[in-house]
Amino acid sequence: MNEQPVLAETGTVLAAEQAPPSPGPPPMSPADLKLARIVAGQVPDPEVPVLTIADLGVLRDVDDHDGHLRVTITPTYSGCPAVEAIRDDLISRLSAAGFPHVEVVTTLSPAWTTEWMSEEGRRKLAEYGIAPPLRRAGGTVSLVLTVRCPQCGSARTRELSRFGSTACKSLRVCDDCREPFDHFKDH
Amino acid sequence: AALAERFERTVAAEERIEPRDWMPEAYRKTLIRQIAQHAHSEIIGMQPEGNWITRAPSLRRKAILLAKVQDEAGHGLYLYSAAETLGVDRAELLDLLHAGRQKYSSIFNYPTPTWADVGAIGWLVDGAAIVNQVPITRCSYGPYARAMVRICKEESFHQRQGFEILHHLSSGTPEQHAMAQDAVDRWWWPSLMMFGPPDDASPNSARSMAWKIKRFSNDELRQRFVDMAVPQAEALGLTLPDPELRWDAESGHYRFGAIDWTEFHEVLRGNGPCNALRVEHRVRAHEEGAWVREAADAYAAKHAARAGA
Amino acid sequence: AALAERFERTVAAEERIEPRDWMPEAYRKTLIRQIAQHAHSEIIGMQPEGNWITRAPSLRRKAILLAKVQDEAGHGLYLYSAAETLGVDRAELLDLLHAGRQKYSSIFNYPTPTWADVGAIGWLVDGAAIVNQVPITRCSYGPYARAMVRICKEESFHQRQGFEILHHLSSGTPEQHAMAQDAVDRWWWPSLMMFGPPDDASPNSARSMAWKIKRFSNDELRQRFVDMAVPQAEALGLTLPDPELRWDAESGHYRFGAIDWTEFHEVLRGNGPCNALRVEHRVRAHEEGAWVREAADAYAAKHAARAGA
Amino acid sequence: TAATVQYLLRLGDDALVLAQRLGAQLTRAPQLEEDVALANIALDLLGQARPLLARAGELEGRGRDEDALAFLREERDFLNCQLVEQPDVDFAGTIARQLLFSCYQLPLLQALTTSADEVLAGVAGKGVKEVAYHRDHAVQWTLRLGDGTEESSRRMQAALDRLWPFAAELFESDDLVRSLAVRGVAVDPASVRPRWDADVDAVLAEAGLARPSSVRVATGGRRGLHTECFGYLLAEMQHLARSHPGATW
Amino acid sequence: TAATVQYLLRLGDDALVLAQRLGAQLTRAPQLEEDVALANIALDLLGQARPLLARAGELEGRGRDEDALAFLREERDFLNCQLVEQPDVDFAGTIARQLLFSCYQLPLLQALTTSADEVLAGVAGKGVKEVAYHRDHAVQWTLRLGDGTEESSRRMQAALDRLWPFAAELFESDDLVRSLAVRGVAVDPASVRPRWDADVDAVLAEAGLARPSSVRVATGGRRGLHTECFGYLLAEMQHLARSHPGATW
Repeated sequence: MNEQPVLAETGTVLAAEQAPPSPGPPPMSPADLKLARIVAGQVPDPEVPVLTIADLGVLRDVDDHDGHLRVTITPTYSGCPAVEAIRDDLISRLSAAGFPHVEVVTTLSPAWTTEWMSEEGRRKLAEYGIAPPLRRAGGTVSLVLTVRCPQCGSARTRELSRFGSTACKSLRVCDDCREPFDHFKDH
Repeated sequence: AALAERFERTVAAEERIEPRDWMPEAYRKTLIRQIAQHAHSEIIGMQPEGNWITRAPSLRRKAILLAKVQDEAGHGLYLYSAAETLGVDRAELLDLLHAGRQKYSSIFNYPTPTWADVGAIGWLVDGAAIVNQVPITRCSYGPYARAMVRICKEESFHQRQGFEILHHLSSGTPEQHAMAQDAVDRWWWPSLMMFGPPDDASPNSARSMAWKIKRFSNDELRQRFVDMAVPQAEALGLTLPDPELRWDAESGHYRFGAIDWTEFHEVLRGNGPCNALRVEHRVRAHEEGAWVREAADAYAAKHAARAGA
Repeated sequence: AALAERFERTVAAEERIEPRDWMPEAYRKTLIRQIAQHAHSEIIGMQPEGNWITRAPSLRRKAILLAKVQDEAGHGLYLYSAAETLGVDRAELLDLLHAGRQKYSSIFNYPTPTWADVGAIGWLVDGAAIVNQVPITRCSYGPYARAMVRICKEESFHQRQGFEILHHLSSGTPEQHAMAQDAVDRWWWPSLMMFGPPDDASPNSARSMAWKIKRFSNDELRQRFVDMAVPQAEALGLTLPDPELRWDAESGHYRFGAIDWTEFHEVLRGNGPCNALRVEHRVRAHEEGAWVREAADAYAAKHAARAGA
Repeated sequence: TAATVQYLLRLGDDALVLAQRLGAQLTRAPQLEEDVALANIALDLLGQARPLLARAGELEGRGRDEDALAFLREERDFLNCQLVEQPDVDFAGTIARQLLFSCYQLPLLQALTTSADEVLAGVAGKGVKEVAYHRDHAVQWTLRLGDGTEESSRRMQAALDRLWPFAAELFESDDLVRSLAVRGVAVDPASVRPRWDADVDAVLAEAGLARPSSVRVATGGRRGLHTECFGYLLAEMQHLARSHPGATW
Repeated sequence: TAATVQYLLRLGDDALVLAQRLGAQLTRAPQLEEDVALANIALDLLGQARPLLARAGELEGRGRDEDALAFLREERDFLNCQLVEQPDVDFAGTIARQLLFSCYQLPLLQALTTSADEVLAGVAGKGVKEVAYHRDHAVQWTLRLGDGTEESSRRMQAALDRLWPFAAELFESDDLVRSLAVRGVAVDPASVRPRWDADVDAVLAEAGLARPSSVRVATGGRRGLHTECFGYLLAEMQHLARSHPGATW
């Protein structure tokens, strides 16, 4: 357990803001773009830092836009305050990785859905103690699936509050081990 | 006795006590008191910052602040649920809070007269809370420890946002800079008091340490906080209001001036600037909401009855 | 019959009927209704302007506005006392107002969204009120006539202040000028409606004229107001929102466009923008003040008893 | 585009002002779950308002961003409907306002997902999911309060009666919106009225509440004419931003 | 003179802020006579505040007039005591605040009639007569409420208990005021405390009310530190003036 989680990112944010103005943009190679995609994908979600924005599916695209790196993200919901922090982190990390000109574009459509969350992301969430969103069956009938307790695995859980500390999570409790836990809601 | 032994063994082995495990009554009570106080602090702590939601100076800051205060309510919910695993219920705990029989962190008895206070709370108060809480992620009681893992992560995000608010103000207009400095001047000392009285005056600490509810002494945590805050204040371009503050190369720590514990005890006794205001506000919301909770109960009862019939 | 004759003679001779004189029941009732409505208008009329006391843009304007609203309360007191000379009491009349069974001037059912509305009310609404009320200074009922002498003097002062507010705005910044024009656009037509329905649709007028409670017809008064307002609007540099408005040299009057009486009747029926708001506000103040009035009565009773004992 | 700007301001101001009202309720809700829920709804609405206002400022081309539009416009320039600015008298009032508004907003946003304006379509697409929840939240509470205790039913009915006159304005059509609808940018709000009537009637019936019979129709918001409480809301919201001209935050 | 400016602001802000609170009560009083009375008191206080602020601006020499000081200062620059900014919870609260303040203000102004500052002496001379009436009004109502019904007595006591912690600040002395007192400009507020104690105690005794036992002492106003309600008061008061920079009215 890291006991110094405090402001781990601040220094780099400041560095990015102080980055000198740019000379003319050189074109980007496919290798550059690949690297940029990896670096961008590793930016953690500020509130659930075990997940990266790639895990979440918030990172939509990284492309060359007239010699600038353009990163497209889709917020999980309209008012999500993490967007600003993600934007700052993208700029600072990409800048550190040698991409001084980064434009972060926020797009609302198509709207983000939990379907975009990777398997890896689901696994990490459960390990972290948050029940991952349910997979909808591809069929037409939407089954009422049970949310399993991330602590003991029991299916005997119930919702305490439709919202937890953040909009994307609800608060549940397990009737077997009594554990209260967050559930990342299907969206 | 076998149960007691097993409890001691589990704690000693750094393993977790879970809700259905046997535990000594005093352990249970200590935990209930501490988790409840923590939950109360989250919901009372919504007020000083909530004070600025309608007046935040940009839409982006308004959204961030709304989300933060929502987080605090969510943490409160989460912590009350954790306390409930110990066999109390939220309604009881709230009654104790409203009657003044359970405490919340004294820091929330200071007012937020300016927007910069939102930044100072995020940076200093959340910062101190994190230093206090990170060790609890290794607390011997499972549900509390696990709750703290996620809460600490979210609070780190809050602290970062508070720092950003102050950073922006500090490098803004002269009026904004002065606003930031003024807020830090007012919040610095109260933040140091958040770690509780000095070790030699802290009666309950020893047992909590033995039970691995508490991991570090008040003074250790306070020092850790100061060591963290000083360089951050420099990065902000703001001065901490302590002329005695200086780097001590020998110990590798920052030394700081004496804390005015009289003020701390006055606030703790209920005579702080906002004690009455905070509790009244809570009680009013609770009382004005009584008819709503009754309606929800009546509705649930009716529909349970109908479903049963 | 002798009494009735004497009453008729007094009225015909332009002399005054006084509280202790005999008067026909219908005369008494008409007067009570009219004076009460007038008193109600004063106290409801405090609300649209009172809306700006806490937000007046300069201390001088704040003081003037405070004094004006205080004057209105004073007029209300004065008029309720005048009504009481006819054998009703204020509490009864207030109950009728609160129950929606007595009216107040419909003009106060329009909102005051901007500061310029305070000016427009002073200039147009008080202006129209004065045109309406000056003839009442010669009303056959003595206490009412004498009250109106004083009230009209004070209202002239108010009208002048309203004019000054608009004049200052009109010659201020473009935003201020627009604010003044917008207010005049909204208040002009409602002001014309203050004189009541056209003569051919005004049922009670004839008798009131005969009794010398009313002295001029609605349309006569309205014309008098328009003739007064048009040159003042020019002096203000503001446009009255009526494309048909023009000087008619032949008659020596300004001709104006048709009034939308549907709106008038909707507002009168209680469906204006602020009817509900105004009455609710009044009723709330009255109800929330009930314990105070009871305390004052209880205190007075105790001390009267003690004094008597 | 001047018409589109106006239309974006109408939608954006609705969301902004309602978010402002709901945000003020935080720490005042009847239970913690509701503090969370109302904050969340406020956040969703604020999240809708921001791109709408930003887009309006961009199309307007006078250099005003979302904050200039939110904090430096005067009362007469706000184009939100009067419903959203009505004060929170009690929790029943908060819920009644949410019910009337979300039952209107949901079908409107559904129709706007295909708007020719990309930003509008994006906000609508995202908003549909969120507002479906807002409506559900309002419906659940309307049922609980309507069919709860005598007091809750009385309060809920009073709240509906009080707010009902403000509902008609939601569906007001005018040349501006009709012309934009023809171009596929806007949706004529009159077109969502049948759905609203059906939805609201169904909830009221199930909750045992009467559909208010008020004939009064409050209107003016779309022309910038607001009820007297609105000036106070703006004073509170804008004071700090206006106190520091030119500063950023 | 910097000290005199500060002192004038303390007195002027007290009067201004209390006038603002009382002005907001107009149309909300329990009876028409009280609408008139409270408006009248507010007007007197505003009449005191204006020359005091104007004089402060003049001595300061930075070109600020009474309006610049009232409408363009920030919260942290207002030097009124916290008592006058406390909100009007009910009529008992309004009266309790008036009682505590007018019993302080009357002897203070009496002593200030001989101030070496001409404006201050002038305001005090005129104010003494007005405040004598304010005090009388508060005393009469304290008696009626204290010795009226059970409810009125309970409310009046609660109001006193609530406001009592704010009384001590009225009498706070500091270097600034002591140095000005030596020069005959100011009056050390500590000097009027005995008179205040005697006056207030006498009224409470006659009204059958208990002198609150609260040990809490609220303070900070003279250093610009205010209670959280004050920012909202200022937002409302200043919004229009701040919305039109440079305009006159």
